[in-house]
Amino acid sequence: MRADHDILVIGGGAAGLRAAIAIAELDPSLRVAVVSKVYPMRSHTVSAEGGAAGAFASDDSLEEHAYDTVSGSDWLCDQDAVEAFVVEAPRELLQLEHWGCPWSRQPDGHIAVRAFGGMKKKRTWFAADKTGFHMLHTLFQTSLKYSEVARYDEWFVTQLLVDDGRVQGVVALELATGRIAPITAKAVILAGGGCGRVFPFTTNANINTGDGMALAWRAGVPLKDMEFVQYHPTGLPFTGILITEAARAEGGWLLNKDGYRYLQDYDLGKPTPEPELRSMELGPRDRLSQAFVHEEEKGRTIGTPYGPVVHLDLRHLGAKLIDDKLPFVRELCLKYENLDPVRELVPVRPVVHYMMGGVHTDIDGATPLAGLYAAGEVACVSINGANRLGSNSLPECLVFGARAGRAAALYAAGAADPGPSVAALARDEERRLTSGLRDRTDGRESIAGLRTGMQQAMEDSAGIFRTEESLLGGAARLRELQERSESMAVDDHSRAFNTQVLAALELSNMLDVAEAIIAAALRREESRGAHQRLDFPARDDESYLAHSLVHRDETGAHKVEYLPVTVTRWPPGERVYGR
Amino acid sequence: MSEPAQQTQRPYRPEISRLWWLRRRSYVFFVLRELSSIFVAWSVVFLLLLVRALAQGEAQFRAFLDWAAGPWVVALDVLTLAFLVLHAVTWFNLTPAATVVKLRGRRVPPRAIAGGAYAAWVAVTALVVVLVVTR
Amino acid sequence: MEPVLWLLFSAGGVVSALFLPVLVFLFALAVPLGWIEEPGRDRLLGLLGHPLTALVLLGICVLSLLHWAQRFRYTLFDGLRLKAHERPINVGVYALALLGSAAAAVVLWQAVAARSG
Amino acid sequence: MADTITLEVARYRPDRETEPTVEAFEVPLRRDWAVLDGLNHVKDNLDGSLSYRWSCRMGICGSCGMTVNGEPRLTCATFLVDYAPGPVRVEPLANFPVIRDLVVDIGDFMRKLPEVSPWIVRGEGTSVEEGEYLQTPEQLADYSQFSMCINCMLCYSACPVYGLDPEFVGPAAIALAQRYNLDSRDEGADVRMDLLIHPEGIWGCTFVGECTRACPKGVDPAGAIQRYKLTAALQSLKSFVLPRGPR
Ligand SMILES: Cc1cc2nc3c(=O)[nH]c(=O)nc-3n(C[C@H](O)[C@H](O)[C@H](O)COP(=O)(O)OP(=O)(O)OC[C@H]3O[C@@H](n4cnc5c(N)ncnc54)[C@H](O)[C@@H]3O)c2cc1C
Ligand code: SF4
Ligand code: F3S
Ligand code: FES
Repeated sequence: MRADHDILVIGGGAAGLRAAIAIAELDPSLRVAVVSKVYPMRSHTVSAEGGAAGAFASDDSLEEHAYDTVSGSDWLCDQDAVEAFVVEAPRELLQLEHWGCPWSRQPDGHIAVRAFGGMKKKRTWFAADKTGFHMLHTLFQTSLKYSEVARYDEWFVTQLLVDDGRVQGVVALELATGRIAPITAKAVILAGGGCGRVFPFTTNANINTGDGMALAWRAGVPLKDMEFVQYHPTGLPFTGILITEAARAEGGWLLNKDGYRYLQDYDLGKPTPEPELRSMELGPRDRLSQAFVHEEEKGRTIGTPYGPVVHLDLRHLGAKLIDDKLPFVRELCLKYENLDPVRELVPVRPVVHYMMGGVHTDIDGATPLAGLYAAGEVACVSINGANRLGSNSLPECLVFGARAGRAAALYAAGAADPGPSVAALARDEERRLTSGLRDRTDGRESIAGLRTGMQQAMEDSAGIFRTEESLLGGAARLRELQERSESMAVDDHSRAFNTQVLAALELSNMLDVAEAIIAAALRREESRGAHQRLDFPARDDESYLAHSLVHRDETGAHKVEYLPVTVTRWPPGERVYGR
Repeated sequence: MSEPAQQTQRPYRPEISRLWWLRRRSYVFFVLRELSSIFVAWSVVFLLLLVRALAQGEAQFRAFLDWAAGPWVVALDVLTLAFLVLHAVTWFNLTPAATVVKLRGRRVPPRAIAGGAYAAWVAVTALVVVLVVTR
Repeated sequence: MEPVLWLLFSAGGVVSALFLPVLVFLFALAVPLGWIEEPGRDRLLGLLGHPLTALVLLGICVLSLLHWAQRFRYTLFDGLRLKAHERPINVGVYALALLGSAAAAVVLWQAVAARSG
Repeated sequence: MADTITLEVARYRPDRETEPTVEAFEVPLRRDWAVLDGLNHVKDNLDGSLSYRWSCRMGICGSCGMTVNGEPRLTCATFLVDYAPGPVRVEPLANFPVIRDLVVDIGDFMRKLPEVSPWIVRGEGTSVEEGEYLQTPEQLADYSQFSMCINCMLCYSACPVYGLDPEFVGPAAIALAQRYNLDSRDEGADVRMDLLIHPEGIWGCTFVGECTRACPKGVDPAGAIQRYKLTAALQSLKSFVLPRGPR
């Protein structure tokens, strides 16, 4: 049987599109396709605001970008990956420039860079404050140039076809018609994005349900460092809409209910009128979010119907700077909070934002399963370790998207076509989706109810601070939800654009991912980066300078193992900010 | 293995009625704007009739003026004037959207372009009035 | 073809917007209704039959008619959903506009002749 | 303020019905609820079979466009209180075939988009190693407005010409062509011109202007099209006068 495609990319975000273009450029005769559950330009990358880091300015160096990333990760990243990353990031950003990305410029026409949290130098490229939007549309429009890149728009992948120890394609559901079909390929690249939706309050889009992580995990690929969930310190209450870190990089202040710049109380440096790199408001996200919780405990936050908030103060920046550098922030505040940051304080609170962990890959995006690659937020290479620095993720999508694309192309050239058992596997999956789900009439549990239960369990047990007790409670609640989810109520049995079936599939994916997060968090008895255990408040390099790997054991349960991190040039040290 | 999409699953394509432009106020306005062209054409015809009468002689000119002062013709011409003003105003308002003028590398603000168009209108009007009315 | 027709339409749009309102106001309302003192045939012929004025008027007439032709045919296409009859409509409106233009030339020429004769 | 509001939602289930019907739902009326929050309330609590698209709920992914009380809107950026006391009518975007409930088929746009070459066209030569193409903030400003398009299709839904003649390339695609034409790094204006000067390209547009009024991102496709017409017309005039001259 001839494969439908040489390489199939799951996901049309920055990582997926970059991979597809890399393959098309490498060898136009390769048959590559992108399958995405939304039209590519709707992918979540579109929401990224602040920017993309790449050492490029004359006063900057690759070494410094690497060091900031390593220390930002609390030494949990793989340093060989970081070194490759910092070298290739500026090249990738330049490549995007050549493809038409409207990067903001200096008066003389050169690329402009801005400061970002945890970075010692100004090295974040930006396109006003719609960086992800411009990057994604540039990539998507550029990808149209390569007519050999086929697309399956609005197809939802439900399973990886694995046989004979290698990936041979996927089964997917065409949303418009309800058709279920195998799409075979010699190699598959997972670029399915993050999983913020397992939490109730998140900046992530509705589509970020961790599908890619669940697909890989069920196919026997371990998930790495899942306990590290990044909270962003400044989300708008209720909607969770992100106020980009750039707002603080341009000079915004965080104030508690007394109008006091409280970060100075948390070992993040002294307040200065001008923003200072790696200090105060420009400290790393984990530390800022943790400081918020302490302020809340001291009763110094402001109560609102949507929970406690602090204030982001941009008023002193003035209308002109805000309109030039942060127009989208102003637009979002006006449209969604009905307030004008030029004159008013913006209420903000920490919000789940980014998944450091993901599908375990090597430095070329290869997973332990032959033929399966992963890149972008779905993957864990890892350059982010215990805490991702703002603006490292977009370039990560580019660098490792391209790498995974090239590696998959190389693999596909020598790989065999799919074997005969694929059809049978696909038939089983189709049965599971139709008689087992869409056509079923005996379900009782409401999908929305289960989802709310899961999100609440995650917030209560695996939030900014965790304990063994909270995590055990969460694990038990998730177990119960998993069991109840066996009987999800589906009352829409139609084929055309059945979003209820979609919601059910996404919920199962999220439950598996949520359990992985809890399992990994329970095992790591230390505090590092975004993983803060109140019962183990110190970092413990002796036992835990290692990646957690959550496997699926024979019974389908989550099993945790450890893999040492790769250290090349920067031995573990203390993370200091503001000094 | 994938079953063909069921025959019953057809996207719905609504019919568009001939009166689609009554659906929204802005569409009605648009159609009125487009209809102004008829009155532009009528203005030309009227002016040519006037010139022809002038050329033919005093009697024909008088007859033309009498005809033009008749109630139906006056009503039509009032309507014509209204549509011409609509045409002029919409035209000048849209001018800046279609033209980008740059002066020393800076884009002339749209308001200035529209302002220029209105100024030209005033100037032309004044010129014509002066030519016709003053002795 | 389309670009040229559009340019002429635009030129006609400008010219008709600038000139027609005042001309219609003066000659279709103000003069016949006696709002202003009637200038008299000689003076009017002296003005409108002047070769330069006649030339300007010819330009206004021709461009305005071409403006009408383009707009009117699209009004028929879209407003009355007659796109199916595109060809005959196109031929019809432009034939009329050209006919009108020729008539304008003849009439204005007569005026010039009458003035000098 | 009443504490609920009625949503009159268009339903269309192709395997059950041959044309759309309307179903009314009572949803909470909260100050900060967008129309989309109302729909989500319906889906989670009242009728799980209601289908519509959404994702970012911050006005940037472009997927939640629907017709709200007759106007094309992003439902994540349109607030229920602005329609109090209601009812609020929610229908799929006009001018597109309806797949199901509030979901329309935008395949037509997706096919047209590549036809206008929305990517940088440039002769051989400069490699990434040689650094960036310089572009001053002023040059950036020349096209940045047209680069803001989120492909939400509200302009297509508002444009009567597109409704009448689906062959018309339409506002957003032309605005995107213009976005690249005006980019100082691009050299593809001629290629794009050839693709757009056919009758269903730019000339179909009669400057209704509704596209610009509907656009939630201030793109001004109407302006883009008119400017494009002017350039195209002058250019073909030039090639008419100088048949073999520079184009
Ligand atoms: C509000 C916000 C602001 C951010 N700002 C920044 C920033 O300033 N700088 C920075 O570096 N990072 C930022 N990030 C993080 C960054 O945007 C993301 O990590 C990155 O965009 C992820 O890209 P991706 O390509 O991995 O995935 P995505 O863009 O999320 O794309 C995932 C793709 O996978 C597809 N997919 C998923 N599941 C399936 C399935 N089952 N079947 C078929 N297809 C599927 C989706 O359709 C989609 O096309 C921000 C994140 C958020 C939430
Ligand atoms: S031009 Fe505006 S309305 Fe049209 S698709 Fe783009 S953003 Fe939407
Ligand atoms: S509404 Fe349509 S007709 Fe033109 S100006 Fe906009 S595309
Ligand atoms: S949900 Fe993304 S634009 Fe409304």
